[in-house]
Amino acid sequence: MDFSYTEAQESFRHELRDWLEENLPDGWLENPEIPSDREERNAFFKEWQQTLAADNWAGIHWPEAYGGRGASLIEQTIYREEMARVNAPPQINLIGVNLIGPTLIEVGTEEQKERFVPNILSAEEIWCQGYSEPESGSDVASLTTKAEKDGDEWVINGQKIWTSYAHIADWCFLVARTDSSGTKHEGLTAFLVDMDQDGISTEPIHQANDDRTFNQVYFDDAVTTDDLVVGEVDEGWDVVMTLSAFEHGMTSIYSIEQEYLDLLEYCQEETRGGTPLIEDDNVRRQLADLDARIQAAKMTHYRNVSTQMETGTPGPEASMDLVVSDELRKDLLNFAVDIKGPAAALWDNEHEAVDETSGYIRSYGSWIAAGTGDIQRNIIGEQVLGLPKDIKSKTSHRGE
Amino acid sequence: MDFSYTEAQESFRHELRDWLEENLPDGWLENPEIPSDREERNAFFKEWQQTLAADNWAGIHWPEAYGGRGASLIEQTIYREEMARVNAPPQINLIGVNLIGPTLIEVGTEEQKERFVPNILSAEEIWCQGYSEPESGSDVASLTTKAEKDGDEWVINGQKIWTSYAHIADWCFLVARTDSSGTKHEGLTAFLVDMDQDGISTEPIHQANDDRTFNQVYFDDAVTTDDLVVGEVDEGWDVVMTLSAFEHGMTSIYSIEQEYLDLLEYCQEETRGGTPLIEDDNVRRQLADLDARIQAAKMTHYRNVSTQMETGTPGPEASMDLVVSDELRKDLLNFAVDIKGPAAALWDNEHEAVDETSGYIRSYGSWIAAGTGDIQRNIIGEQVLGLPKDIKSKTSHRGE
Amino acid sequence: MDARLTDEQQRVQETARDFIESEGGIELARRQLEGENVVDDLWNELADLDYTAITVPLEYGGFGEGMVYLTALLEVTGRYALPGPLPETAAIAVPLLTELGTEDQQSTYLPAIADGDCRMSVAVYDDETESLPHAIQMRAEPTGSDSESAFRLDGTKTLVPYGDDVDAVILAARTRNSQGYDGISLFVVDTDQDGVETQRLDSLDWTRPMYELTVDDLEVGDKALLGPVHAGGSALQTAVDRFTVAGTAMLTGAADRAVDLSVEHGTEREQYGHPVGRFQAVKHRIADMWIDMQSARSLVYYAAWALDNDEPDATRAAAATKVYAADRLHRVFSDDIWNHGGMGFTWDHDGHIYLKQAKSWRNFLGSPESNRERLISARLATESAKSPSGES
Amino acid sequence: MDARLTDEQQRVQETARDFIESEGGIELARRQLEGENVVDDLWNELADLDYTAITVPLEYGGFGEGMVYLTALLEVTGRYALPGPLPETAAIAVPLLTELGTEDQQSTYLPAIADGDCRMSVAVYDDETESLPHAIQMRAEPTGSDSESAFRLDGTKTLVPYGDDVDAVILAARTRNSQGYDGISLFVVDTDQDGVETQRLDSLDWTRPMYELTVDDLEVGDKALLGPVHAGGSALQTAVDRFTVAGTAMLTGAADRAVDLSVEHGTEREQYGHPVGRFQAVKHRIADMWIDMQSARSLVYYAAWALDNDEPDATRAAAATKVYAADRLHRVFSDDIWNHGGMGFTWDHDGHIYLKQAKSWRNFLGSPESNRERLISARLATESAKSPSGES
Repeated sequence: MDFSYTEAQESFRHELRDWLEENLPDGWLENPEIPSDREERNAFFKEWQQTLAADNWAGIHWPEAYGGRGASLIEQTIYREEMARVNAPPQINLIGVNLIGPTLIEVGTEEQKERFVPNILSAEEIWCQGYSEPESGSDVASLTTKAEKDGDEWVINGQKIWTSYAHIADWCFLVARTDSSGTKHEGLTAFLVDMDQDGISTEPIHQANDDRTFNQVYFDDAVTTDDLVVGEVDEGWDVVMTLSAFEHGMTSIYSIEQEYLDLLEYCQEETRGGTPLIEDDNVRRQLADLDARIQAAKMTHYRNVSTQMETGTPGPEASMDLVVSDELRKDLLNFAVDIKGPAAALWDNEHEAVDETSGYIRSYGSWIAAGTGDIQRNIIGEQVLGLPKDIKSKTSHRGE
Repeated sequence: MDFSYTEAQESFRHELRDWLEENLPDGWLENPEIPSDREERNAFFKEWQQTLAADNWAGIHWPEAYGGRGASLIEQTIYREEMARVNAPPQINLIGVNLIGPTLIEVGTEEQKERFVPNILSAEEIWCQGYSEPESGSDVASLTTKAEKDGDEWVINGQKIWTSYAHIADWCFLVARTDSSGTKHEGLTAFLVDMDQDGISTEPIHQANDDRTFNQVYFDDAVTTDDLVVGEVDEGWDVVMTLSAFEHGMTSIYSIEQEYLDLLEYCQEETRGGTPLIEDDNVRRQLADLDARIQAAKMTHYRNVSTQMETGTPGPEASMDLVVSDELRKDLLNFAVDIKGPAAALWDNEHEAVDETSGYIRSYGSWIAAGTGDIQRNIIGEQVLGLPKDIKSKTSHRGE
Repeated sequence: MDARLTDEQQRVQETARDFIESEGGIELARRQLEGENVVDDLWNELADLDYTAITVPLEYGGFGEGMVYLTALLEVTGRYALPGPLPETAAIAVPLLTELGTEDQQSTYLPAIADGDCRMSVAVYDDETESLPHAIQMRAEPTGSDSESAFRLDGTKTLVPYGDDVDAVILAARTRNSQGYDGISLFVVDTDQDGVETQRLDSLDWTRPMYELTVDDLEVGDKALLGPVHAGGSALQTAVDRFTVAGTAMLTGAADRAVDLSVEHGTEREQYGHPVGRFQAVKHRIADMWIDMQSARSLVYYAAWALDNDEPDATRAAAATKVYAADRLHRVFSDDIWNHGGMGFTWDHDGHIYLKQAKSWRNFLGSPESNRERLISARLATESAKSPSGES
Repeated sequence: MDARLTDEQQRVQETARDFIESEGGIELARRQLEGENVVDDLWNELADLDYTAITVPLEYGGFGEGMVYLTALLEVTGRYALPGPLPETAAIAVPLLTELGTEDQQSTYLPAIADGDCRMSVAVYDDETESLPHAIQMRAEPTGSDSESAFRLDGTKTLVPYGDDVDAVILAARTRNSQGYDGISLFVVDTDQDGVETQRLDSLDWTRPMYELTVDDLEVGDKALLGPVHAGGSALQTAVDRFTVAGTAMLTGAADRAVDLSVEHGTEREQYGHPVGRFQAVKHRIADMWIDMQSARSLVYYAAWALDNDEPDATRAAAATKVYAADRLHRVFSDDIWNHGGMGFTWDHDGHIYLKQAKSWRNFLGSPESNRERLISARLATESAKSPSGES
């Protein structure tokens, strides 16, 4: 057991740290401001991603041949930690970088790799992922969007939901049903679909936090072509599984830890009745509890990374990450709102450590987007601990 | 809405209070001591019950003709409250008084009533209740103990478990299977069985708190007679339902409240580092939470009693009582042990408000005896709220 | 003893429910949060139904009822997150005017309130980060000769609910150099006079707008002073207790509907080939929501009755409602969102309306922490009062 | 970085597990709690397996390993609630002797401990209701000429684990009039000398007996003084940190087995025609038990490593183990009992052994509350140390 970093790893950290200091948007460390106008914001994010990509910092886990650094898992861990530390702007092509690119590199045709992969890290083409449907919920395999063959084209009809970035995406990684005769896991096919066509329209979902980052996507005789099938026709579930393996490791524990540290600073600065919040017994107690939970989650993540370093796949502890970190963020932000005092009744963030109020409402979104804790607990119970399957489990869900 | 008591109710309270002052065992209020020797303890409890019965205080809800007072539900509420206030000794024939007597009065034959009912309140005959079996768990209807007809006798074979008082009981209210051809709710029959026979043996269960108040009861060609069948042969489930209706209202909220008040006193008297426990922020906070929960449970009980006054049956809120009060007692005793400081590592109750350590372990028993919160939550979900039945619910459980 | 609503109180609830549903139910709250102001029209209708008159004494054209009737009604308005300063007017202003007001003040405001011609709110916070009584800092300087006949108010109050929708506010200011509840005086300040201005704040709960209210060197005479000078603190605390119970009542009604929404979803929505309410994770979560909602309701019933009857444990009972409900009803709304999966997080699902309301209410006029302290102090006081009197 | 046990550390665990299972597994604990004393025989076997030598320095015949190896072992002993003062000896006494002992003290005790000929415990509490350091009240009066060469100890220590089964105790006494950690001196006191007597207490956890230890006007020379006079408080705190991590490791092992027991029950026991583990209420409860157990394990791993490497956040990491585990592992054991229904409450089910152990450990040598305070103070100290150094 050894929690220390090698010299090479430490120098990787410092290289990144130095690079960030030089390349973060002007004034970011003092005042990390994102343009409120939608167009400007997208441009801002795109520019940031291009800055990253220019110096091979956009997809460090990608092979060097594709603009990555072939970074080890430990280096990826350091990367996440450092990015969280400076609260770096998000990558606008997150889905392309983390999921689609690696999937195409693994199972795409040579033509697909040549055509699409080079445009991902630099965000020249932005990707979205067409999985969930209104009726399928977390049971992705039950999807009903249809793709029918018509010559060397496929005609797509149906509706997707909870599609992040769809409104700005150039391409969609879509899973559709191409054969309804078998079980629900059979007859699915993965397609790459050009979003710029008449047959596709998107509609933002008005979220509880008054934001609109998710979308519904309507496919009305949308088309794509044979050469844009990923993997085999009717064997899309295998592709889904390949892609979902890349979802592991997208932990949010580092940003949660950073939010906690910001909150700690806030509690030292803010006073109530002339006394700093940090001197309040109850505040200290709750901070201590959060601290211990964050450390536990982080160390579990380290164990998980260590296992993956050896075996290539994360240990069963990985299933914990979503349950633990989503509940942790929700509790953290809940507490952060509570200690604002009566000002908790206001949206404004004048009295906030970071952006608690809207973060607090938003946390319900990621909590649910993760498929809810119920499904994660089923996965742990059945797949990790081997408990008897639920009545439902003849069917399936993501990650199964 | 009116939470006040009428003058008649207040005078009922004072009559009881005066009677208790006069008739409680000597020195009880100052030092409520129960003999530690088993024989002596049983004699002590029996004498107490006879004292109660002599003045019609043993089964106040019974008809006057049978030695009760025909007390209203409000009077029963007052009775429970006053008994808890002085921490009165328990009735040794609790099962007979609360369950068997009322059931026989309602569905017993005239002969059964004459023979058995008069000996219950005075504890001349002590009763136990033979329901649960090792394999049936909370699914009482799945029991397998058999009674086979042999002339005008019934021959009983099987095993019961979790039978309180079986080791001292004179009679057992037994439910056995008399016909296995139908569904599991069919073919059950209720019997009155003399415990004083060779075919019956009891074995105490060694409990987690090192106590032995529950028993296993073995029936090995035990016999009873036709005239001791309660209700109809093969229609025992109806009798089970009749009896279980009398289980409602056996709330423990008053004794929990009394334990809380004792704990409050303890926190005012005990010091840590020279300061009374009650001045500790965290102690105050936790006491306040318990206080609010106790008040909520008590007021819900009042609402429930009020509904029952009008309709004859308790409202759906009654299902809450077990879940809420068991968890409340467990949390209360847990907290009571925690605030003992390092002395929590000791069994002795020198530093205790009442009898926390053993009560704390014991609380797991009543928590589980109630059929666990899972079953109560199923009942609430399905029967109160009308949610779809579980996979299991073609079968059944107590209270269904 | 009957711990339930009377038939008449239940009828009040049914009528209110029918009325609000006929007006669109929670659509009223949705119109409000989309920027429309539905309060004016709605208030007239509430007045037509006599709801504004419930707590007003008989001699001023009201029904002379107390918290029991009012909370029965508020449970229903809370169910639909109905906009309007009803709890502020009926649970805070009316009882304060009734208890402390001069005949002149009473006859000025109470009949108008009963008739729906006057709505009121409260202006206590000078600083939105501080708790009561610390948050009350505004000075009311005596200007008259006898130091109790005229005062000058100057400063800005914040977190004034419906500040621009009301005709007057109960304003708390200090007439002495003090920090606690001592030295606080209450004033009734009409909002339409010169020197009083309001400014909208961005509230978390858009159905209940919050305002800043600035009084600019405003001279008020003894007609504005409500109750004894320097000694308004204790009446304010009781008023806050009433508001606490009123707020819990509203959230209980909201929680009741959240349970209904979850049950409906659990029955209709299918996943993996079964209605989701068949799965114990969902079923038990809804059962727990229901238990918490019913428990909160029980606490409200008793606290309302205890306040109306000046029971010795009224303060404890009122504080207990917030101690119990602050986290638990918040969890009810969270769990309803959880039960609904992705749909729960949309603007279209009503869950966020309730969640934001619960969160806004949590620290407003008393945090759970301060209510824990109020509860346990009250409990210790009543227990020590009991002991020497011979009761064992 | 590799956050897992090394192969060698895993082998230590496997060997220990095989050994304990071959000896009857948890039956050893059961024999102890039925009144038998299994410690003597067991200890000899532990010594044969070199477990008593793990933390003893190489030069004294040990392996010179630290908390990482020790907690790897203690996870396994905790799994079987193995009786014996292993955490007291190996996590408290050995490191204190190694850090503070004179050469004479080290050569007296350390080789004997390594060989299994000496077991040790701790005697700190004068009052079983008080926390550290307040609970340390016994005076050690200087009797020699230079006031540091000889002391007289008089009084009764309580809550001494295995007091009658050990050869010596680390005893904390005050050599100054003080209340905090200042003025505390540590002594190594042999228990077989005249003037030292032990008396068994009725402990909640019968597998770990507790004793009173009376020293009756005992004169001890400077051979008994461990470390600097007056200044033993800080070393005691670090020793308590080690014990905290050791205890969490044992409970983590116990929790791991509780999860196994629940999984086994959930798979085999049928109710209503299905294995109970099919029901989500049971399944999700077990999943949560597993999550909490794994989380506690992660915290133990890091804290053990941080203590061994004198990391700046070692104190915080150690405190975090108890903050996290005190309530959560207790809940794991509660839930295991719950999952087992009626059988869970019997003496035969192992659940109560773990539950009582968790409860006994909760406040012993540091409550969760005091560890929360220790954690947050340590965190604030490291954060403020970071800020000025230029790290942003």
